[in-house]
Amino acid sequence: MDLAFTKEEIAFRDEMRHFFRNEFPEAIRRKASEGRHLSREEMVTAQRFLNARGLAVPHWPQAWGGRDWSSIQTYFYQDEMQQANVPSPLPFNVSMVGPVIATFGNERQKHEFLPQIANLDIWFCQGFSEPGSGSDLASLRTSAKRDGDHYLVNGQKTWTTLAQYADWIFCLVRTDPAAKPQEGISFLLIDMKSPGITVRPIQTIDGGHEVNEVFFDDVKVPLENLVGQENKGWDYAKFLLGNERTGIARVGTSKERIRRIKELAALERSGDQRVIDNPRFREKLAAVEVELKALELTQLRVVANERRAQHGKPDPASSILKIKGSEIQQATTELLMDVVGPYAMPYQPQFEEGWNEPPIGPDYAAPAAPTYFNWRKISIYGGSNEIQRNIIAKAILGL
Amino acid sequence: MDLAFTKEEIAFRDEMRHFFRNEFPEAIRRKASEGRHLSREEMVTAQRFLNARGLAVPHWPQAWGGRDWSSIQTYFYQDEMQQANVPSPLPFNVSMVGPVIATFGNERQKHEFLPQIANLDIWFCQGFSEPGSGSDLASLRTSAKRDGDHYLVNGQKTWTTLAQYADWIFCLVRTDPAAKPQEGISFLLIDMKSPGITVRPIQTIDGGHEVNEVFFDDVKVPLENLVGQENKGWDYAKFLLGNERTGIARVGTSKERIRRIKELAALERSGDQRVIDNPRFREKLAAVEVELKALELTQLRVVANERRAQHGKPDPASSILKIKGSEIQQATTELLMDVVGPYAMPYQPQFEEGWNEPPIGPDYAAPAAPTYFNWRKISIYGGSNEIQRNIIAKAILGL
Amino acid sequence: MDFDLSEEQSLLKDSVEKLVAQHYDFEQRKKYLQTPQGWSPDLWARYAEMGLLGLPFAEAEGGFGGGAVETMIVMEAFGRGLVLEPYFATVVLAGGLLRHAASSAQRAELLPAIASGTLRMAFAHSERQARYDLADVTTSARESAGSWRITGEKSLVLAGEHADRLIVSARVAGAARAQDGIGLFLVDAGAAGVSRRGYALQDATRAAEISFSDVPATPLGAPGKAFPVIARVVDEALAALAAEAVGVMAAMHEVTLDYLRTRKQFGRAIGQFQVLQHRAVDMLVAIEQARSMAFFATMMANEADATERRRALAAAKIQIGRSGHKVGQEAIQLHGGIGMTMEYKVGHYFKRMTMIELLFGDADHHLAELAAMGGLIAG
Amino acid sequence: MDFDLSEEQSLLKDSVEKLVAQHYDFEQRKKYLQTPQGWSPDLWARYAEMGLLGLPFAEAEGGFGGGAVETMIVMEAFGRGLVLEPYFATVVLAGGLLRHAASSAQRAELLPAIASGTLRMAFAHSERQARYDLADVTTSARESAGSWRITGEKSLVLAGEHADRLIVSARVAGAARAQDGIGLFLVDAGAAGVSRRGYALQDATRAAEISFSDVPATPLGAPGKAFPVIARVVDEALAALAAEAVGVMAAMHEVTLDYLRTRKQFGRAIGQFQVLQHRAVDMLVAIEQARSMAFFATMMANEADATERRRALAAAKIQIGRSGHKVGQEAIQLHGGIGMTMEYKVGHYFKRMTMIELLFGDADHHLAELAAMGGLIAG
Repeated sequence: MDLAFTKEEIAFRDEMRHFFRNEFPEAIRRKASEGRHLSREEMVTAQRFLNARGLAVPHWPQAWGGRDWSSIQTYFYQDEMQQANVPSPLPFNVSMVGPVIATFGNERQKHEFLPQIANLDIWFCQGFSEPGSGSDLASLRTSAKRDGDHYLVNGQKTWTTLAQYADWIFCLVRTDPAAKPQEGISFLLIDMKSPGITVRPIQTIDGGHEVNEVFFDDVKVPLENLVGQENKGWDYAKFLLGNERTGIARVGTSKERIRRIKELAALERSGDQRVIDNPRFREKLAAVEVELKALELTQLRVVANERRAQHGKPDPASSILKIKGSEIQQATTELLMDVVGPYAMPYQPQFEEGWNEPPIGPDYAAPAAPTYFNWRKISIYGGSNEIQRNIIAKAILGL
Repeated sequence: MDLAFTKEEIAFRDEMRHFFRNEFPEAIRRKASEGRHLSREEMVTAQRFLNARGLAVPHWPQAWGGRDWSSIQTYFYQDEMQQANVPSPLPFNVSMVGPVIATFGNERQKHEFLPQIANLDIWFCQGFSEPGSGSDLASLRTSAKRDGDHYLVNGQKTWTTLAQYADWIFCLVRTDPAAKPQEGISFLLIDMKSPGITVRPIQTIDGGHEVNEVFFDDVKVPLENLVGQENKGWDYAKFLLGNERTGIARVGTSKERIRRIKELAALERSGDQRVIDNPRFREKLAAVEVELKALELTQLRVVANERRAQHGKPDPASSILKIKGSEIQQATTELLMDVVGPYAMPYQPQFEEGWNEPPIGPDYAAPAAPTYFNWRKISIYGGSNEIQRNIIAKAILGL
Repeated sequence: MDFDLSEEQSLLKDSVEKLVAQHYDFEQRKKYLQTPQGWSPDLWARYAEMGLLGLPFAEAEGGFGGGAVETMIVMEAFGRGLVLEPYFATVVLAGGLLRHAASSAQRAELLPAIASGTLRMAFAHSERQARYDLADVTTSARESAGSWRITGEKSLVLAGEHADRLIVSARVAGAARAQDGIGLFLVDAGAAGVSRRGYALQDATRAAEISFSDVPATPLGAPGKAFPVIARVVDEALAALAAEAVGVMAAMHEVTLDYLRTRKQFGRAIGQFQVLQHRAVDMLVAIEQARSMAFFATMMANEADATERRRALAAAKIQIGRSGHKVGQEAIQLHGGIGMTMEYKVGHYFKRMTMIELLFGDADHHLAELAAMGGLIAG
Repeated sequence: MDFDLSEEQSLLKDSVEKLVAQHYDFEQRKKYLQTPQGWSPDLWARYAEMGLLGLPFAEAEGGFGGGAVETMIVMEAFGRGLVLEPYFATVVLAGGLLRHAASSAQRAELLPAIASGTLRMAFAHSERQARYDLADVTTSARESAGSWRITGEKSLVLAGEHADRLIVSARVAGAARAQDGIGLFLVDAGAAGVSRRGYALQDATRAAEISFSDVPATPLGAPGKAFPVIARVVDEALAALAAEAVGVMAAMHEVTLDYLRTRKQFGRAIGQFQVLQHRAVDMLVAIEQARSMAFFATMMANEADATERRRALAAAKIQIGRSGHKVGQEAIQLHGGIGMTMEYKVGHYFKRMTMIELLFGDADHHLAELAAMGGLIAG
């Protein structure tokens, strides 16, 4: 047991740190740090910048741009990227559909899609959730019927993040309605320009447009767009969902958020005191920092164990990353609300758009409430925290 | 709506306050205030003192010593008693078996038992819980078989509070093993001196001896000790358990505990500051005071509504009294731990017994940890808080 | 003590609830929001007809002689409906200041106009640097040749954008943050030197930044002695907000229970899952505690002893803040994704609740004040 | 970074766990408690044989050259077993002071005796008024003709009752609560002027009040400069307690899970109730967070920068305190009544956990310290 990082590990971390803080385009980092949404163009720019330097898909097979890093290297890559406010490569591309194609796709699919996925030449969105099947994903009903050389797809997906930017969508569809819920599902790639697809925006309570409904009305999808075997899509979905074990805690993001909160709390005053000097605020903040430090160590334990058991049984500690990570991320949004106080109240979406009017209150206050509202999603999506607890109770605790 | 007390209500409250604080034996009150256990003799003295003044069983029928008070009068009686550290009349006698006998007993039972119950000439304990049936009371197995002019009782009760002091026990026993769980149960009064009864103390983690196991081995119980009808005991038990709607929150007790905590926190120092002057401690305390004030009002709402609907559907607010009341009582034990700090550590049971050795640390520290440990029971007994939530979800929320 | 409504109070409650039920469903509300002012002038007129706009004013002054209980009834119903009209700003805040600080001549001029719906007012008090400190007023008022003029910047003025007249707090003497030396002044919102910038808050109600540059003003009460009145009216306002919050929370609980009963996952209504049942119970506990404190706030809003009143209202704001925070977050969580969409009402309640948490000081602020005052129970 | 145990560490872990499993079941432990000293001298001898008593001492000084990781391994196993022997007082506390403050002659005299099990020591430091302030020392040490004598009262001395020698902190200069001016002294526990009063703590481990009246004493390190050593050893001790706490929590969780799987109510194992499942998961989350912080504490216990070390150990004690508090209370609650009886082991774990929460400062104390130091993350 050696609880310090090795020299090599530290050198790698410092390399990542230097790159993300000094070489990555600063305007994008600043915008992210201020809690503002990035445009499609900025996200594409960011990913291509990384991809050009071999940093968009380091966890992929080496043949397709992977770096064969150790789990601790991958950890530093993610953590430093988050701490530097560098936007992560589009997860639907690099963590979801990319690995599925690389693992289960045929050679043609690999050659056609993987380079474009890595470079965000193709933007994918995810078509899993449906209105009737949230936590209970296996109850999905969007159907794909074979009809000559294509499938006819009908149904509806929802909570489709950034579908408005997407070129393609990867979907779970029901190809065998007679089979058991989990056995008649297939994994399809669908061009968003196909006739019969309609995207309807869902506005969320923060005022943003991040998610959408996607309707399929007799959409023709070539059979060759099936990934892997027909009716085996559930396995690929499980592979996809199980892929992301550690990044989900977003420890680096929370560290950076706390730094930002301290910075702003030193600007904001209450009476003759800076907010940062209020002992109650400091203690609230320190209590979150303690939980975050513990989570960071928990994550490192998981990372270190992954080295040994790459595809083995997950570490019990890994199961808590989602729950505690979401709680901490949400706590940071509440701390920022505390900092800006009454100036969380004005609704200032215009701060996104290069509006020229002066802000109401301090310029850093505008994103506080929208972020507090928006980040409530973190304990809901990707398997709500209640579902996580169900899973842990059964899989880890044997109850 | 008039949210102030009437003059008459205030006069009654002041009368109670004066009596409990100025007329009731002070030595007993002081001992209770210090968190020490009262002896059997002190409890008997206390109840007889109250009974002699018509204050032991005010909620009983007038024929048996009741006062026909309004619900708000009963509230003041309880609240002032609790605030003055006057021990409540033994609940097993005055709130449990007494009302059952008064309502369902025959005339002979009423005459024989009620006066003695009110005066604590007979000390009753409660034989409901069994090792296999805690929350699931209807699964009880202690049997009573008719055998001539008596029942033969066999089985075991547990968590029997103060059985070591008791003259009699009221028991739920199974008289019809063939019936549905709730339909074969009867309510028996059993003399603790009957051959075949064994009491075994259960020591709790605070070091105290408050509860017991009671074993019944072919215990003969005269048929005339059956209360009401055979196999109707479940109804009487429900009546008994539903009787206590408001006292359960123990708002007066918590008020008095907070007063005591403030008094001690003004004696205890940390560095150059009194503990009471530490802002973090004050805020923790104030936060509990707020919840307590809210609970007091919640209780008053229930009390006021009882006036209208004496036997009607309980106010939704009444359902939260147990949950919130137990949380607050437990929070006060933790605040006292905060006050005494490291001096919660020494185990000093001798403070109970007139020990002459000087205390370890401040003399008020000794009960802090035992009370913290012991009061964990408050969220367990009388239907655990989990059971309370199940009930509320079904009965109030319709889930 | 008696929590039953009187006959008049029951009538008031029924009529307000009926009005809200008829005119504040989700689609209607959306329409009101699309108007320039963001609320319904028609309903404002209805409120006037029903006597709501003069509710707390003395009958002799054109009002209906209602007290804190009547305000509580209206505000709770408005909370349930997420009512948008500037009742709180005009009737509770400005009306309260007029009741307590104005001369009888001023009251005779203004209160009937408010009650009839023809005059809308706002309280321009908070400033950028003040955060939640009511005495942190730097806007200045100067007297010259018997007339007063005001200069300074006011921020987050609720419903300030379209108010006809403003009540402005300004410093006539004393150091920054001194309670002594603050005055209240009536200002015509259209006067030269007043400039206003209106905007929506997160919950779609509206506020304004208002600057005053040497604007003529009429004192309301003795200049320099206004702090006790401001503190009193803010405490009354906290009681009103507590009632509104209870309406908001109760509505959130109801829609959540509906959702739990109807939404199916894994083949059954999700309300059958014990974990969600218990969480719905914990919401109930939080709401009943908040409701109790709304009663307490109502009871204590007119308490003569300012210290006791402050303790009580601080306590109420703490409970409302904590309960509301929990109930709102749980309502969203139990709904899942749909709770976060603008198309579904629970998110709007959540946002309103969040604004109420922040108005006139959050729970932490009032907890610090209450703790500094020694808490609620005499030691 | 590598959380895997080395071969030696695995061996150590296995042997200690085996020893505890064989000798610390509930009935055996009860017997140890019934002896006059409240623990087993036989096991103490076994610990010596196994090298546990000299574990953290240098090999050249009769020890085994173990570090914080080895101490962590032992303490976690001892936590699981609720081990009663005064390992923490003798090896961790007194041993730590000797390692960091004693002269080589003193170490040569004392460390082998500790390692062999023939010498038991205790650290007499805290005083009635000190609460959790390590610098609040009023016991005085005066030098006269080249020899030192100590006068004062020490309180809550862990395992102080039967220790052979004591390490006593005493003020040689400086104001009350000044860090400067504190010395450490070796005192023979049987010396004239030492009087001891032993007693049990809530968890049945033992402590003593000890008074010193003009007792001869030998300085350990430079008199007056001992505070940094005390602070360092207390931080090491906090790391050891964190490991013990993880053992206690893990054991509480296991017995609770066993209970949930076997206890039946309403016709099924109560572990099938979703609410109890989620609460067991929340216990797991709290334990894993605590375990992570025990690693962090172990990693940082030898940190050269005293400020960084203090931040880290404060953070660890906060997490341990909060996790332990929650896990303990939940373990009792999920057991129901039986968890509160002396006959069932979970209550004993709960009591030990409560003592660990209080030792060397509770979570609130360390949170205040950490917050005053600016938290963990540079702003």
